[in-house]
Amino acid sequence: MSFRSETNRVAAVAWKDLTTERRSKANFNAVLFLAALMLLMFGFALGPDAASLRLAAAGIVWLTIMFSGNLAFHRSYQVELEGGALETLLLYPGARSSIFLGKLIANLVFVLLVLMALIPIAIVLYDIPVGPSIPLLFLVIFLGTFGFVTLGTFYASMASRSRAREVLLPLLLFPMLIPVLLASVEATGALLQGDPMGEAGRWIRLLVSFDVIFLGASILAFGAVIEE
Amino acid sequence: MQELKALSEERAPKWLIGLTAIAFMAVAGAQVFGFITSPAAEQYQHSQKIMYVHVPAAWNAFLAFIVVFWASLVYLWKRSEGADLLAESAAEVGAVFTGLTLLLGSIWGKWAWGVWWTWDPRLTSTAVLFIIFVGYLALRSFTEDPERRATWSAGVGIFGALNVPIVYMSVRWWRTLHQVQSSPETMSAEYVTALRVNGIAFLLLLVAVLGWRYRAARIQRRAEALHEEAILEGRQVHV
Amino acid sequence: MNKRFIGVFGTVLVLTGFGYLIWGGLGGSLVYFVTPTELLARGEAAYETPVRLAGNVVPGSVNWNARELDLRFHLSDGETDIEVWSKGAPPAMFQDTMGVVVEGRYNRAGIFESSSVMVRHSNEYKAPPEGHRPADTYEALIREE
Amino acid sequence: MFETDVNVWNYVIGAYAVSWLTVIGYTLRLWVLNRRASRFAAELGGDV
Repeated sequence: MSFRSETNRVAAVAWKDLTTERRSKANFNAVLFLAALMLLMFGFALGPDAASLRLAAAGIVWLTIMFSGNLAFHRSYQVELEGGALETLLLYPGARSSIFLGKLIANLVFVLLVLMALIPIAIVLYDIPVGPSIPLLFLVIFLGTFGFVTLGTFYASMASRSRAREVLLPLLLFPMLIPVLLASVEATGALLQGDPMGEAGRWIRLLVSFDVIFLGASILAFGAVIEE
Repeated sequence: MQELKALSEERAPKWLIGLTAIAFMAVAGAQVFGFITSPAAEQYQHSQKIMYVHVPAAWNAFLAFIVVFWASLVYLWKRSEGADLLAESAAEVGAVFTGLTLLLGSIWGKWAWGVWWTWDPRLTSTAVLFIIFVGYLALRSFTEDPERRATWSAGVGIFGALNVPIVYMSVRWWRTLHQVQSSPETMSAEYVTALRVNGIAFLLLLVAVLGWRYRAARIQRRAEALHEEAILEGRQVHV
Repeated sequence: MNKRFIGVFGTVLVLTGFGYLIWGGLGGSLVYFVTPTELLARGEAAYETPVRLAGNVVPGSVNWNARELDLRFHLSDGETDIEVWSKGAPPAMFQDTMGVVVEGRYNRAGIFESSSVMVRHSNEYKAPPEGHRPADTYEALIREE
Repeated sequence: MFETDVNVWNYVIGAYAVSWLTVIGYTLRLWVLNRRASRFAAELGGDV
């Protein structure tokens, strides 16, 4: 197995997942709608005080994406489980982690697309000041989503094949996500306020190290976990 | 069905019964020892004695999770049923001791700091560790197939145990409300001795409860396996 | 691109990540509280934002009105001194020179309005001076009652 | 320094009580688990 053919496998899995998604679109719309709804609900729950809403905005947006993104991960395995296609996929030669990486990329694209649609809504609803730190904000959004999607893809490979998967995935996923959530929220919050303490850089570096650890551990464990 | 009958009548090993009795007496004795030998500390007064249960409970929790980590690795490597059962037992015992640590820390915190709970990195990371292993136990209870359950929970167990060093070092890496670990240099000799005695007593207790938990899991699993065997062989089975 | 490569690759990623986390000087990121000097260094951003402030109680600065549960004291990190106002009884270990963490906001008048006062003590546990037996404390306890 | 009504012994006794309750409670659970496992084996063996 050459490096080249593995890259092809990764691309093929990602492409297949994204095509399935593009053809139906139902999932994308549902997740986006739920996320937008949650943004509204948080707004109502926290009351009409614009200043406190703005302070809480970073945390709300990240929580919203994590709760609604949860739904996306099941779909990633669901279709294959129903058709029995996962077994066939596993029978092909080559590394198991290529399947993981392919699914990771597909989920990453999916969640990032949801975010791209969601962020303008959040900016309007919470009156978020968009300052000069936009490139860095995009970096934080990417890194935070990457950590979230890595762990989500990994845990969903187990949870979606068990009973009570709706409960099990968040139960396994959210505690492990807390470091990522914390670093993302702090970095976003600091950048939105113009980074008065110069602490955003440290949070971003922390986020990078979490992403690297989770990616490495998922690659290591996926091969063992996906086996029947 | 002879095996199943023998299994159901199996007696608990003598060493385990003995160890349990000794552990309980040791814990009671160590606590009495701590109360007699430790004077009220400056500032802390007698609240310092909470340390003799809080700290050993935390040590036990860490040790139990290290056992989970090790047993999970062994399972993924050797695929031995015993390792899986040990990981299951240690995860439950570890979760119990983590819960106890949090409760006792909360009582101490209310007296010494003035709050039951605060969002300090040490407290938060300990709570996260607790939730991760509650999730681990939920995963086990929601998955029926023994091999699949063992593989999955080994993965989750290894991931979860990666948090143990983070929790332990959190007071040194980050600015926290929780004080850093005490050492013989920062404690008077009588407190060091009493803490060590209590720690050893709790360690005995840890081994004893692990032993009992493992025994229950082993009998349960063995009975399931024997039963399945009997069905496959087409023997008459009463259910 | 076989199993061994993936094993090595994954392990290297995990170890790099942990190594960076431990030795990369990221310790400053997770800050539970700020010191008075750090708070004032924020300039305009210091005011009217929820924050945790930590320092030592300046000796002799404590003003405690037990009837109205009103507590006022100065908090210092050795360089900067901030006045704190709080409502409610302080924890049992609150006293002069003790480390404390207060939650609240720094207002325009230069007063830190706190909603909660927590004691941050050290890891030192010292026995009382020589000649004081543990039994004395218990006897004293019984005599008091 | 303050005339607070908090008695440190309440906290100490509370902490030790919580410890013992947890330990005894968990021991009881272990006892039940062991008994249940033996019963389970007996039931499967047709010896109820």
